[in-house]
Amino acid sequence: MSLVAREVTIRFGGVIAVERMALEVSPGEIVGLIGPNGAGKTTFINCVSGTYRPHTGTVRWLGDELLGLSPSTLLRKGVARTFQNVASLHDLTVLDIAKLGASARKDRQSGGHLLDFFRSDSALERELLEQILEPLELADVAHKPIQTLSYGRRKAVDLARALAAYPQLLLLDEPVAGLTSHEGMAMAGVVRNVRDRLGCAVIMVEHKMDVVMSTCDRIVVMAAGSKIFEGLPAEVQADPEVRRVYLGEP
Amino acid sequence: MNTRHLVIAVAVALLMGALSLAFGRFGAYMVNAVAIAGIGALSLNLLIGYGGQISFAQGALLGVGAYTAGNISNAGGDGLLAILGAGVMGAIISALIGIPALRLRGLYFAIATLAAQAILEYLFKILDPITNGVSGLVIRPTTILGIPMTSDRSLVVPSLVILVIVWVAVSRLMRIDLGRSFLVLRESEIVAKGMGIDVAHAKILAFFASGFIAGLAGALAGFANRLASPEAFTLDLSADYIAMIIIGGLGTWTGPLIGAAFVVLLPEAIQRVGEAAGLSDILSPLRELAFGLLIILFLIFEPRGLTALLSRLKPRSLAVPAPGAVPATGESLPP
Amino acid sequence: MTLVLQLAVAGLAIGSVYALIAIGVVLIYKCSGVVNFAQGAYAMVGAYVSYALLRAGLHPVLAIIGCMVVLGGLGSLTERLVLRPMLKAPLVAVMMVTLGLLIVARAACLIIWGPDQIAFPKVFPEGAISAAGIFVTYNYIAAGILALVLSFGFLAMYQFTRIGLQQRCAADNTRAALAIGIHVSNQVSIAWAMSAALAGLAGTLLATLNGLSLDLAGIGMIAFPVIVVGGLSSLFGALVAGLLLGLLQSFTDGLLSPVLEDFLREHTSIYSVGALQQVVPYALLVLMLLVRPQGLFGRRGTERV
Amino acid sequence: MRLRHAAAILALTLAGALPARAQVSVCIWGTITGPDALVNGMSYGIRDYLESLNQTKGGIAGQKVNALLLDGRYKLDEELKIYRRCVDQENAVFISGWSTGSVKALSDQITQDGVPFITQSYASEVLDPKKFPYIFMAGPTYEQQMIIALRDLAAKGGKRVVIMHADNEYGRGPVNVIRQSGVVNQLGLQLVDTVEFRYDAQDLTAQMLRVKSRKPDMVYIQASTPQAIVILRDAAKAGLAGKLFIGNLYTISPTIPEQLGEAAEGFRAIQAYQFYGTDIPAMKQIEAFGAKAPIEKKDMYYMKGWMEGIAIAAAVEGAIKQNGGKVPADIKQFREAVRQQMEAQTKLDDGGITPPLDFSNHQGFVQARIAEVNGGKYVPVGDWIDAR
Repeated sequence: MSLVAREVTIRFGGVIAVERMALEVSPGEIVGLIGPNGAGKTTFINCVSGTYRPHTGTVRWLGDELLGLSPSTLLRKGVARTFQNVASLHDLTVLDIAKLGASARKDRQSGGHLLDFFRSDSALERELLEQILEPLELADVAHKPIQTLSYGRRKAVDLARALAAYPQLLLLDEPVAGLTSHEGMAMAGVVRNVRDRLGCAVIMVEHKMDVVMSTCDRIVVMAAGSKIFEGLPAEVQADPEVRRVYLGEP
Repeated sequence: MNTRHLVIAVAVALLMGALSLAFGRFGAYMVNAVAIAGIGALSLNLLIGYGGQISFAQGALLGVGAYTAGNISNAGGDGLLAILGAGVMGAIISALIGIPALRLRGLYFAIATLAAQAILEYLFKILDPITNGVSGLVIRPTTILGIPMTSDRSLVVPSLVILVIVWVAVSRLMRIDLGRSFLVLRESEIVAKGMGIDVAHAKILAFFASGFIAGLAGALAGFANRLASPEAFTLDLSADYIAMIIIGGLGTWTGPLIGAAFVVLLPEAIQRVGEAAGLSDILSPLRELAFGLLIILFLIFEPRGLTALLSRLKPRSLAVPAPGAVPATGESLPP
Repeated sequence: MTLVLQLAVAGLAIGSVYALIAIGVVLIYKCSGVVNFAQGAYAMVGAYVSYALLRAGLHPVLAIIGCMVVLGGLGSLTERLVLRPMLKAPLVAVMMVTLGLLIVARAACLIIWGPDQIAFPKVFPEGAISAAGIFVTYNYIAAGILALVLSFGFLAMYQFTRIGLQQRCAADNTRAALAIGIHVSNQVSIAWAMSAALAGLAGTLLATLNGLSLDLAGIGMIAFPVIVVGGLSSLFGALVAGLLLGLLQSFTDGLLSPVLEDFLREHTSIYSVGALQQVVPYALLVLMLLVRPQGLFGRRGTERV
Repeated sequence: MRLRHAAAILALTLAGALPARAQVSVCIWGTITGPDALVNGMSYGIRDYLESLNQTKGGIAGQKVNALLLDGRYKLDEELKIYRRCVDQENAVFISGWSTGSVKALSDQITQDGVPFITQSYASEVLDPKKFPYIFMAGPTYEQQMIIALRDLAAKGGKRVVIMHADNEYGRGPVNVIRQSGVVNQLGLQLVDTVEFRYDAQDLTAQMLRVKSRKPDMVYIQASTPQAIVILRDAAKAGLAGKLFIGNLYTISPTIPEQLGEAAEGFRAIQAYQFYGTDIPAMKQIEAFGAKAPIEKKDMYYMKGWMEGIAIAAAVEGAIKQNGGKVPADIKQFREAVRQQMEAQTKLDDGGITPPLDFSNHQGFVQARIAEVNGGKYVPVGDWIDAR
């Protein structure tokens, strides 16, 4: 196991959002994180990605403790994430965003900003176009400001940014929410594709069951801040407890 | 490097140089004033327009530059060394001012910069050994690379050269990761953080870069006036610079220079027109009135500034969409 | 001791005027999120309007009421004409537009009333009380008390009356206020009107103490340290912090500066600490922002992100 | 296109700015608006005298004079800009400039440009015919004014002196000179405190309480009329009598008793020029001029300006006559000639405003007396004395 989270607990005021959550993910594995609204899925992702600081627990990545590190440090350690809602970054182009993502890569960090000033980045541009934007069908809009793109494409840009860092652990927060089912399936394809190419571990929070079922290797179900079930997609679908909690069946 | 920006910047500088030759010493003085204001406005635009950090301490930062350059030059240092020294000192002080920005945001930080301005102004007045107190530091004519800068005309050259360098450098800055992270920072710190941008690092660097440029402008202003006086670097000056970048167009590439030219030349234009119209007696208040009204009208009716206005007048303009060109909604400006 | 008492009286008198100004700034901020640099302009214009009304022969009470009415009108007019079109504008633009208002107001007064200081007509009886070695003119007592009474009166109104309730509601939660049928944009106008009227009164009182000139507008800047120290969203905080800063400035001028200067002249080549009282409020502001950003009476989480 | 547009605007602005060249141009910058505006009578005085020459004599030596009055607003950058305009665009043959700060900042450039300059500041540092051959002054320096007051106190047996001054060069410069010269002690007096205040201060109550606690026998004010008004008003609040205070010659405006009434009674100030309305020949000229045009400020400063106008006109006239009645074609030459003519005046009659002027040492004259506010009017309380 490369990601091992144990006993992760975080409270907001008196409300316990995540309680003693545990999760393990191996490289190359796509784990789906599902559960009803308010189950603590995104909060858990936020803890792993450094946005929130849990009160207790450990999250180890290849043996290193991740808790307490800032998102920028995590990104440099190979942990990237996407967001539920795409940010309104009007002025930047698709390529700009991808470059920002790539800036966390180790090979891009030597020399610092002063060197950047005089360094051509056309090689990087080519690489990003071929490796990241092309598969995401963003190459044709690479030089457009993202405000001109549709919602679906903006979500793809957000994913492109995370992928440009060539992450080893990718945290996806509802990657297909708000997309048409066609776009959603395409996105799911991309995620699998990326996993195959980079061999990275993926945790995916998602509500759309068809996407989850067809994409994930394993599924973890959360409710009220805790893990209530873990198993293969087929097992999850078959479990009565999950059906009761999550699908509202008696 | 964006060659188009470089070509435009050099062309503008050559034009300004030609104007300074055509209109005598006063013309040279005004061209110099525009160039210096342009450099200062570029620096503030970097901070506010691109980085989203509102600062009312720009006037004092120019002062830091002027005093530093004056002291270095008076001690026998070459003018170029003095200018660079002023940049470094401006950068350091600016970064210090920026430290509270790591904890404070938006309005609170803006008010904190008011305090920075007030405290720096006070220091100018009492730190006699460095600033010569309220009397102001008289700056003897400097030499740049051995060439004496005794006249207003000779000073136009370094000012324009620095203007071009700064202008192009800012354009380049917005095309590297650091500049891009400024833009993200401007939109939302939370997003920036989530995207893995080191917010504190980026913020301090924004202040550092902006302060460096402000220091250069201050040094040039000191050389032009041959005096660094606390009266010259007040909150009014800070407000003037904010007016420049807003009137020119916040977060645009050409805006700062257009705004600077406008704010520097407008009072003089009103003055001359008013004199010709026989309004000498109430000209000063009229100038103020026009300035204030223009700020208000611009903000209400053309919040994207002269840049937008001019490009609308001339659809096929030279308007270069800056990396951070402000969108039509105006919502992407700093909160 | 008499010096301390005397300084305290002077500080409280000027501090109560600061409070009036700062309350106006907080009021506008609570209601519309705008930080008004033009509050000093309202004070200055108010003083000139009072002056004009007094010169026209009005009874001082009527003149002051008249001034507050005129300023109230100006305040709501500003809101309608200038601030409302800028609802979605960025913070820096809003700050700048109020600075523009300040410039315009100064220029207008300069054109109408000229650059020279003007002696303000006597509003309060001349003379002074002298007790226990303290010497206080009626002017000071009257201005100080009037400012304090009005500040408290205003706070009471804000707390206990229907319009105060609507104001608080609109300021607290715009959407909820709309839902229960409060006309929020009217409330914003009213807030601007009240704020300008208070500033007009403050300006008039200041003019009775200090005479009338364009420099009166400078009083507006003190509002920023005051509101940060008091807490950006607390009217009561503005009152307390206004008095506090008035006292602090007075003691700085009367006690701290002389001692400091005596010391410096004795031991160093520095001979003046300059206008130390001008930076003391800002030093306090910085300290407050670092230690307790929400101010003395502010609530956490009021920061706009 | 846009840049061409901007360039066109710039060009128009500057072209529109080019003046119609008058043959003889005198540039006066004062504080028409700004913190010192109350004492700006001298700027109007110079302009009006030159204007009166245009009206009565067709100008100077038959040449119309262009007397340009500009507003420096007591702002250094504005003043520095105006100076360049006067030297370069207006081709001024004589300049009258305002603030102490600007005169000191420009002193080297004035020499370099070779333009005769009369300063409204009495800063002793720029009064140096060798170092600053083009800078002239008409009256006792600030330091000399202060010494008159100090001597007066010593003569009356007082001891404790407090000096109050504004926080700018005008305020601090002369006070520093006095402090360092030790003249206070030499006169057997004691400088118990110096109090600096903001020149645009509105409230000085606390400072006055500080002054009160020093128990002074005399408080000298190195500031101008607007600040003196604040000081005297707040002195009354603190229970200090007006007679404790004495100000330099920029505190002798009738506005002070007008605005302060009782609080100004007993206040004294240094007088160096005859008051407006005194029965002297110059007054007749002024009244004749005033019959046709309104006089902006009817005070001593206007008289001072009128006197300076007389001096400027005399020097310019001399230079033109020297050149055979024609204006020298080269402005540099003209300015140099005017400077020499100015220095050559040793007994210039200014119609009784001052004793005969002697500019060979660049100072004109150095006598003064003390005047006191009595019954709402300034009344001389001593004889004219030589202030050297």
